[in-house]
Amino acid sequence: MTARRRAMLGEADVWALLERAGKRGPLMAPVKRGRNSFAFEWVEDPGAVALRYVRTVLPPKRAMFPEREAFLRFRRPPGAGAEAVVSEEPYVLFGVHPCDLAAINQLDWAMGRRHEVVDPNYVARRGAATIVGMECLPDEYCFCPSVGTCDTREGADLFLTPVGSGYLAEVLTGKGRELLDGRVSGREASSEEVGEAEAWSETKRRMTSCQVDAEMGELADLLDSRYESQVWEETALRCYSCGTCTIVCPTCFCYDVEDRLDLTLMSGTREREYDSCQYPDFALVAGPHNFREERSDRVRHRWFRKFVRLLREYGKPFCVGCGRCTQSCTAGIGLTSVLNAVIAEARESAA
Amino acid sequence: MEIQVEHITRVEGHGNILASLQDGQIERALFEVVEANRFFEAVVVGRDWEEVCHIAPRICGICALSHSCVSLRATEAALGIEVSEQTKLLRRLIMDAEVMSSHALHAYFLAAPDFLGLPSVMPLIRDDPEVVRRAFRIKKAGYELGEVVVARHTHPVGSVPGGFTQAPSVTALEKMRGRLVDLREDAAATVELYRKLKVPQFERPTTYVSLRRPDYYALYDGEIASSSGDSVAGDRYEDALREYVVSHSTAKHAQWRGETYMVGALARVNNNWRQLRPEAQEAMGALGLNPACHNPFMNTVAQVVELVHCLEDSIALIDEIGERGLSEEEVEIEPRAGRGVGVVEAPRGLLIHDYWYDEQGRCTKAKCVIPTGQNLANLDADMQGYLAEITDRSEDEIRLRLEMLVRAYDPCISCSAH
Amino acid sequence: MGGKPRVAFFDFACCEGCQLTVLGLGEPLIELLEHVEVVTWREAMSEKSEEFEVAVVEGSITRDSDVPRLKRIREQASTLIALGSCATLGGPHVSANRLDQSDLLTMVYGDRAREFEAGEVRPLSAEVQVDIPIYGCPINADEFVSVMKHVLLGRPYRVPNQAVCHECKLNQYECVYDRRQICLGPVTRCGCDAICTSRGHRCFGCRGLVDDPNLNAAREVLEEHGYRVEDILSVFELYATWARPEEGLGIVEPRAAVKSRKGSEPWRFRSSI
Amino acid sequence: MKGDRIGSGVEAGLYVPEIATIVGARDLTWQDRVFVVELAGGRSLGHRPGQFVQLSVFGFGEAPISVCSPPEKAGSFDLCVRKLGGLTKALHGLGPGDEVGIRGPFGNGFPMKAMRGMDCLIVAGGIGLAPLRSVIDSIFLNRSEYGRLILLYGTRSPRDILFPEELEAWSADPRNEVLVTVDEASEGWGGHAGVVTTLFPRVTIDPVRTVVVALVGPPVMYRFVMAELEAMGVPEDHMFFSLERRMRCGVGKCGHCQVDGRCVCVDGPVFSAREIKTMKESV
Ligand SMILES: Cc1cc2nc3c(=O)[nH]c(=O)nc-3n(C[C@H](O)[C@H](O)[C@H](O)COP(=O)(O)OP(=O)(O)OC[C@H]3O[C@@H](n4cnc5c(N)ncnc54)[C@H](O)[C@@H]3O)c2cc1C
Ligand code: SF4
Ligand code: SF4
Ligand code: SF4
Repeated sequence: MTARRRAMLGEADVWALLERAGKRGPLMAPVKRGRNSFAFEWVEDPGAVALRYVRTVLPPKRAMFPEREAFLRFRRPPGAGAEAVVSEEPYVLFGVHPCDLAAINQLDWAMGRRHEVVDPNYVARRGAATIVGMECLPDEYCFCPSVGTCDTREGADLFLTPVGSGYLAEVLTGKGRELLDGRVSGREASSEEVGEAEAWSETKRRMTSCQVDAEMGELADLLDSRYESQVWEETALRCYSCGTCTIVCPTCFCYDVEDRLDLTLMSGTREREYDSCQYPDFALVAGPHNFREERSDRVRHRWFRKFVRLLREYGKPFCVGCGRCTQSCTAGIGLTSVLNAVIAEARESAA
Repeated sequence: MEIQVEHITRVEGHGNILASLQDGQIERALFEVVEANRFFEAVVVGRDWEEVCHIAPRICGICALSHSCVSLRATEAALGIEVSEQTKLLRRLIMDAEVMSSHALHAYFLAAPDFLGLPSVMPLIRDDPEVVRRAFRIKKAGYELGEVVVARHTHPVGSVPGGFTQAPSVTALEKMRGRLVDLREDAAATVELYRKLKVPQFERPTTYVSLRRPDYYALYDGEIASSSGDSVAGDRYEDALREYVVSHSTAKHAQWRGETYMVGALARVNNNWRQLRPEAQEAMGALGLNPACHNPFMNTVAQVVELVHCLEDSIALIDEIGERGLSEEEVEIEPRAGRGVGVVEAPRGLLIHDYWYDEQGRCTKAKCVIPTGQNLANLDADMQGYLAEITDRSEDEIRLRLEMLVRAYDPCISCSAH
Repeated sequence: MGGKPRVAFFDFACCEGCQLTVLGLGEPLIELLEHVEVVTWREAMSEKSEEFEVAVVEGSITRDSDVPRLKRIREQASTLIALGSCATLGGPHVSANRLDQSDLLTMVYGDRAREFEAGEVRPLSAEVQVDIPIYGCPINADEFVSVMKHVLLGRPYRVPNQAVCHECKLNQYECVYDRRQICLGPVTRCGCDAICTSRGHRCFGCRGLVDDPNLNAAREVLEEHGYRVEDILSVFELYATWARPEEGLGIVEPRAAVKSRKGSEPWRFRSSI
Repeated sequence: MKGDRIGSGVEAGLYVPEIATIVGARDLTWQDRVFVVELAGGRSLGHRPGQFVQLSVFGFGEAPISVCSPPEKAGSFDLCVRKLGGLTKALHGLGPGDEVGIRGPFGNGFPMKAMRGMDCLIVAGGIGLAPLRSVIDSIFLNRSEYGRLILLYGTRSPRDILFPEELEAWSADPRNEVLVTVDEASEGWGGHAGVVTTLFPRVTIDPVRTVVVALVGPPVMYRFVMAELEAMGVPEDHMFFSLERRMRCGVGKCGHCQVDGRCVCVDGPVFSAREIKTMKESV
């Protein structure tokens, strides 16, 4: 850890870094969208990048796991053939907050090592990334302290924390060093500056108003005991099954696949698109039989998947506390509200 | 001789031609409109002032942008909303877009096959694909220009009382400008094509009515003026213009001071040719269109002239917008009771929406006066006049000629029986 | 398939905007014409034929006198595609059904009303079987091309059944609710690529409801945004009258069920985290 | 994104189907057709009974289909497909010489090792007989390694019966018992009528010496079969069921086939009754 280089950059240095990254190859970074929302986009003009934002509509996972992606090109018979479409072009992903870094680490597992099968498209895009992390401040929807993601650095190659009028840059990997070194000025950070950067963690904890009322270690069992809870039914009365919560989630990775032909009708692409366990036909099979026909089944599935099933398999909840799902739910269903209602019920019934 | 054309083709909507001749004497000659009425004037009643402008464009799939603009103008007049210069420029731009795509549709797909002796452009796809491609290019450019401003040419998005939900992107406009500049070649080729086509000779003087402005070619605003020299302010349209019901048409007919009259491209060019862009005036000369022209068949030629005008005008407008820059605008709107009239020039002519709102901003009454409806009485009169001149032709030829006459008016029938 | 499949276009009460959207396709339409033969298309051509396999029908039925023509089309076509909101849902003029037909006629034709005909506005499916509905006011041109590819291939077309929010989020549009406006996206069938919200405008529900809309939630949410039940019905009526939203909106009383649980402040709302 | 590249190497190939040729095809019933598929150069698929492939009909998509021939069959493998939706209908239009895409084999397959030396009770419902045919044939080819073979097979009606000749052949062997039932008997059907569980009273088994493998169609049937077998005294870890879920990738990524914490495609499709009981939403 001591070998970690901590440099101080002025804001102009950060712009210069963006400029340079943009010249070197594709650059994905948050930009302002609409009146008050942000989106990770491939930017042509680095000047459009938003250095400060709370959250983006879609998480930065779209750099390595795009919302829509053609992964196969095929020709129909006679003379059928199929080739993978995989992109390995190096790019810079700028401005990733700690929660989203944590989510990328989780996807590295889910799309990478899990089941000892590697998703070639994800892994290629992931490998091509140089990730610049960025410290942030929470709003009323964030709960990263509860799920232990607010100090995540892993996954970033370079990490920036606003300090004074500049940024403290932590070089975390060779790629990060390469991105920073020599090209932008910057001096070694003083110990006060390092101290100021480290104080962010405490500030964030103090500022988050939203939390999970249980330790992560007990969460799976608590929920498991309330499989039949009324909360699922009541939440379902309010849930549209519009899928927004899962589409915007940085840790969700379900997708659907479809063949699309071009107009020759002889060749085409096989494409994937984010899917959602909240859609009515997600668990439909021939028959037709639907394994999660009721809205409440699907609602429960979402919390179980994140806080019971994948938690047990991965060791951490499959939620990084980014608050996207709560903030974007038009019906106002809160992730922690539901979770806490179930936790309260579990404690009550245990008592 | 009985001439009956049921559901005349290559026009928008359903109409029939009914004509009969007895010993060379015309017994009747008229255009029957059988289109189902969709009662839009009733549909908007009870709707919020915000919703009316969503519904109104649905009156017509070709001139949705005109219906959108006119509806907004009527609502804005009723609610006392002033729109910004930026909004006006953008609206003028989409009016140009619509005239371009609509005229391209008519000049190439609906009218041209008649002159080429073809039943449609389909055979051309095989025999002269370049002409078809050109037609698609012009039409598509019009569509795309609409898309840049309001996301969709047919039934615009985000065009609301007071302006736009979101300003269009300047980069997209700049890109579009390039496309339009490239389109000049296609516009010139269209003029060239129509220069060679032989338009039937037939003249019947009538009154031509259109919007008019001293400073620019009036499509989006102006006063209502006729070729006889009289004019009325938009909201006084009832002083001169009267709609009435006839039994052979689900669309109403209309009169200007008690006489039939014509609206549309020919009327506009006749009345306002001085305000046309120089390139369009040149095209006028090349195409032999000399105001005041009384040949209804020349309406299609006037459309080609306007196509050139709107192309040049839209490029100029984009430049003007570019110089001013675009900003996001917000307008505070308080609903209030009142009546408002909007008048614009749709591709097919004068279009009027007239709304009444209550205190909550709910529509209590609406009236829409559609160009094709205004032309119907004049069309019947032209049909009688023209038939009298061609009674010696074969039945097939008479039928075709009458169809051509109807098509020259470029009627938008479902719109007229809204 | 033995020769190119023959396609015919027809329309009933509508603005023909959907057919124009097809005509506006440009180059892809030319490519499509390599695979099909268009034999009837009144709006675009004078050729006519009674022999076709695929009928593309735009518009709603508003007069009984139009029904026989539709039935003839259905009998001839092996595949009938309903094009656009009018054909699939009744269209924006469906709310004319709120009024008495003779009142409608009087409104427009005055004392000559009796010479004209009006009827209940209904989608094609009220009279004949529709094989593939293409929703939208107007349709999305890409969806039309996709449907035609499915038909040509003999592959069943799966009508999109997610809410507009799906496409809205994939495109990262700012949610209209965050602008303090309402939106019908959460209960409306997608496929339009969220074109309305792309401009910060709300979704008006032109593609009709998803298969299993949560109308109770919709009512609650709209009520919380200050809408009265009449307003909500009116909002839904714009395109979904044929689906009778009032039935969906009235079946259960979720507010009572939820509120009985924990006092007055529902625990699920974002404000109460 | 610009910079797309045609992938290469093993990893990039995970989602790339291998082009295979249909070398034989015949209709089994009005809705089922069996295909003999050959990989390039007659390469062996290398599957275990109960495993499946992801079958592509390009332009129509990809679906999991069980291999219904035994691993011992060399040079080609069989797929039995029911005409249901887009892909399977298109497939039914194909015949010898046509090309399809194959990925796999995927999944765990049936516990052939656990069945060695034991009596094997095979319960099949409808199309479920197809994957189980690979088990039966494999037992047949190594007959001495297994004990009794009892097949209980139920279909909706007589015209739905799959592999009738093979059923004959299997039942001709005195070491085997083959019982067939139909839900709705039609005229001329002299056999048993009723759902598959109604066959259970007709066989006697030694519950501790028996391993059951089953694939029985709708989820309720799984519950019935499991209950009946338990009543007969078969231990939960001697019962194996193959589950069906929608699958997009076949390799545990797309999320569609998740059941409780498991992925049917990689952890299954075959699960023991013990596992199934702890897996919520499994049947
Ligand atoms: C491990 C495994 C092994 C399998 N092995 C075999 C096998 O050996 N043979 C075999 O024939 N099948 C097998 N299947 C089943 C097969 O994969 C499915 O039947 C397949 O998806 C059919 O694809 P399709 O495109 O033809 O039909 P799909 O389009 O997927 O439709 C299948 C059925 O579901 C219905 N359906 C689909 N979507 C909807 C919807 N949104 N709403 C209503 N209904 C819908 C359809 O109407 C149809 O009846 C297996 C499945 C699994 C998981
Ligand atoms: S579940 Fe919600 S809060 Fe958690 S990571 Fe996903 S979107 Fe963020
Ligand atoms: S704007 Fe409408 S469609 Fe988009 S997410 Fe919000 S509610 Fe859904
Ligand atoms: S956003 Fe809504 S109103 Fe707009 S096109 Fe889509 S479905 Fe129709």
